[in-house]
Amino acid sequence: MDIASSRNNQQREIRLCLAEDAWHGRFRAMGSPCELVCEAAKRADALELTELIAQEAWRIEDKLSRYLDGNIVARINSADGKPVGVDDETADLLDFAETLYELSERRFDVTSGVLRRVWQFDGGDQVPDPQSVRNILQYVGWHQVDWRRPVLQMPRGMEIDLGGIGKEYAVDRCASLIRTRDGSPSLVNFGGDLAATETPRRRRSWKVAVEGDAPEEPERMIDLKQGALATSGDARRFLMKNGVRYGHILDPVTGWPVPDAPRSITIAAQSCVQAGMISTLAMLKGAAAETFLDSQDVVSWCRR
Amino acid sequence: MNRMIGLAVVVVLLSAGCSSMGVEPWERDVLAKDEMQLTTDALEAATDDHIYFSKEASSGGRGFGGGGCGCN
Amino acid sequence: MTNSLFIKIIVIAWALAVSPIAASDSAPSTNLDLSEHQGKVIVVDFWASWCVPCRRSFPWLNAMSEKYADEGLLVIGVNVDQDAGSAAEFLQNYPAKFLIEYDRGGNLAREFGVQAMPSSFVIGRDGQIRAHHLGFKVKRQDEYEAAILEALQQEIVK
Amino acid sequence: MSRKEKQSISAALAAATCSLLGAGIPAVVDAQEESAWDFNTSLLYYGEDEDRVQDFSVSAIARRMFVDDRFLTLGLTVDGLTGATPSGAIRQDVAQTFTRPSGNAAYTVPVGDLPLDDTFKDTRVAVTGGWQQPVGDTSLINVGASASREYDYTHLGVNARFATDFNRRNTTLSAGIALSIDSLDPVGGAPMPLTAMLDVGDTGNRMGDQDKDVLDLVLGVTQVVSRDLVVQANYSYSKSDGYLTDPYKILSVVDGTTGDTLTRSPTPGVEGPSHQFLFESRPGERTKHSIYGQAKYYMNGKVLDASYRYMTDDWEIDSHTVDLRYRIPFGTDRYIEPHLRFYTQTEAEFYQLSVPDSQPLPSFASSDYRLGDFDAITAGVKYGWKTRNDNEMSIRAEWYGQSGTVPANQIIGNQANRDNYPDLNAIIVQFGYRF
Repeated sequence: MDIASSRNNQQREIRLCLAEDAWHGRFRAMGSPCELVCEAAKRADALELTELIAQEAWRIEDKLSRYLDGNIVARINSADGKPVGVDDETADLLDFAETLYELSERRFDVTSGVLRRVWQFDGGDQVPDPQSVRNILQYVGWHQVDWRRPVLQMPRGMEIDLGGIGKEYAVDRCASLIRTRDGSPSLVNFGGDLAATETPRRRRSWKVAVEGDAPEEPERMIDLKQGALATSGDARRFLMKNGVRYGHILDPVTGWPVPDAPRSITIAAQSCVQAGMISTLAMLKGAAAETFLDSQDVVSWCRR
Repeated sequence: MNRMIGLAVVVVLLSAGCSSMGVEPWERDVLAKDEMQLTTDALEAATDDHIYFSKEASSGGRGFGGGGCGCN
Repeated sequence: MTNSLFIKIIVIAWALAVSPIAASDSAPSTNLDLSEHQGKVIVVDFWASWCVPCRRSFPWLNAMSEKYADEGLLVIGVNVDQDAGSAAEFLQNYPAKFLIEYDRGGNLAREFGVQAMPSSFVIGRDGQIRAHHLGFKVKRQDEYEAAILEALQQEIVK
Repeated sequence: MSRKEKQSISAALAAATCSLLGAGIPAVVDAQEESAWDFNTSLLYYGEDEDRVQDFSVSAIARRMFVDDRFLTLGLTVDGLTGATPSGAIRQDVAQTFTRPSGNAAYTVPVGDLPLDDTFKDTRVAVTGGWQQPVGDTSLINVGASASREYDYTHLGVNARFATDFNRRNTTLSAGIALSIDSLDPVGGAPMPLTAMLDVGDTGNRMGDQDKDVLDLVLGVTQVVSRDLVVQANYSYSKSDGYLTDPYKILSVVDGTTGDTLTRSPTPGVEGPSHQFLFESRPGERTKHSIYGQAKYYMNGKVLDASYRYMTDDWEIDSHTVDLRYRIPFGTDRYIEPHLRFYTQTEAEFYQLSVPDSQPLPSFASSDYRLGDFDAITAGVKYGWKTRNDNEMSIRAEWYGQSGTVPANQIIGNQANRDNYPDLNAIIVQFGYRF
């Protein structure tokens, strides 16, 4: 769910092809392959919608990427303890992040990105020593942030990363852009997080394949008529040491991976943001993920 | 051509002579009044420009020359 | 304009306002006595009834004044109108929930080196100018607010 | 944690998501701002004496203010023109018959009368649009477009202007450019220059559509001199290219000794001109330079607005214009504003009252009174007041008079006994309402 920027603007190109009765507009944004599946009759309409959402995805990427200089995230992260005023859209995202921090009992934390300095989930065995985790933990914790809309101030050394919300947010923004344009039924899919603008007309439902974690595992086919899907968990991102598998979901309270987290959770919800947040919250529950999901009124698929 | 240079010199002199003139920012109460704007009524100015453009051989000066014919 | 010049200006303003000699002077610089508010962060906002962006700035100044009052923010709107009537009329239309002072002769405005209307100066708890801005743009409110918050958090440098 | 509490997480999440996505990218709106649109409207009557041109015009400018001093301006003017206008032919001691510009009919001017072309009837619709916004703290940019349409004339234009303040905003330098592309489609087709007016139905000398391009450049400086005085100086350059001739204007061909217009006979059975007339001809280029100075001076509530313009061009027309307005307030929200304007111009080098048959035909010739040597005076008064709901109304009434002279060396024989220059008297009444 990181927003990795494609700094090279030449990568910002759009491809469009017709397959299975629908237009597929493809581009890359936020480190993921992005796709618009669209039932438009004309190629020009499909292209226009793809361009519309690609521009929006790239706009959000440029705004929230922690790899780009000069954007609002960079201004906050380089403020060196000074207050920074933010625009309305960023303020909305920060308000949302604050709500999630409270709902998750401090487990969902946009300041936890600095833990990446000691945790590198590359499939290797580089588990950090407990002292370095403790050292970095002083820079983690939304409660240390003074957020008074529209001004944010946090102690020197802390960083925020809105990448955990950004992709789902972009999916929902793009879907609603298409709806306000009265575009043909479309499915917005950014790297597996997706939303349907409405029920498709040429078939009963949108067929969504959720990849298996391992090559031998079958894809899971989901019929989506309306709403959105989001998946948390990535089987490729883990560390293995002394037979212990460390998943990439980090608990910002302990600084260590959440024990016994499912390998992946897919959630269906009204919006992609909701789906993504519930799946992330469930992941953070670790062994209690399924119990948590059962208590929530959501459609979920959980893989262990 | 000489006449053109003459005009340019006049404009430059006017602007050069001005650098020390003026008022303090808090002394603009009178200048801020509607009736002290260089064009107080854009519509009246446009009407006049159009009438005189149609009836005389000169036009513009204040702003652009104005287009359209509406001649005779 | 450099910060040090501002410091000097503030010192002058203070001296004129605070010292008994200045107070009995026939031409005091201003009625504004900043020393009363020592230790607070003060936003000094120069405004005039005839200034259009000033109308936009008042709701924001009101909001700041309320939001940060507990943390020691004091907003002072310095009116530079020549006649009290127009200022009063303006205040009826755009009510101020902060302190209004009057600077008829523009002495204080001159000492602050005011370049345009409105002009806002954020004075730190130590009496130094921490930030200032010319004009008022709604789209830059967040920057202005960040500057105030920054000043509020600065410790007095001894 | 009870099941109920846990369920509230997804409910709380739904609410938070709603406020995140529902907002979209909100426009920053400031409720304290004054009303976003304002309108400036006017009704105008312009009428010339002796049944010459009458014009009724309705105009409106709507301005929308956006956050932080950005403005959209839209304008609309609808004009209805009727009446007659001097054709350029001279008076005669006999009646004169002319072919109408359309070439489809003829009309006759009585003995001794100034020949007027009475077919003049037109509706003009003009629209403008503009955008203005600050650039940085001290500069301003304006861009705009304009278009107008009348039955024989179409105008399209674009313009841009940049202004920047110096010296604590006491000095403003500005530069502007405007381009316009106009096209003419005269009734009956544009006549070939300096060809004869032909019989009704004979279109042998008519051409198709014509174009005209105009480039305008303006450089200006505005200076605040004191608390009560602001002055402006502009230099303007204007270059016109293309068809600058008036397709409806003609010249009388006269006897080199008597000065009387030569007669001709229409083809038998066909209506046609009784005398010899040529369609006028102007150069295809014109370059104008002007300087303009304006001062506004505030005197205890009264405002003097004085301006002067000098224009010179390569048609050898020089003009001077002085415009004076003096606004006198009375009561709390009323004012009266006398207005005086003086104008004088020299004639174009190719201006000539008539074409003597004894001399070779020049390349360019026009007897259009507007290219002659004349003086004009405008005198009027405007009265303005504020309505109860703080809107502004105004009415102005003005008299405009032109009085010209034909150079003595152009007057031939009997022409000396006639009134050669078509003097003009007009009144202007305009009602304005701003809200």
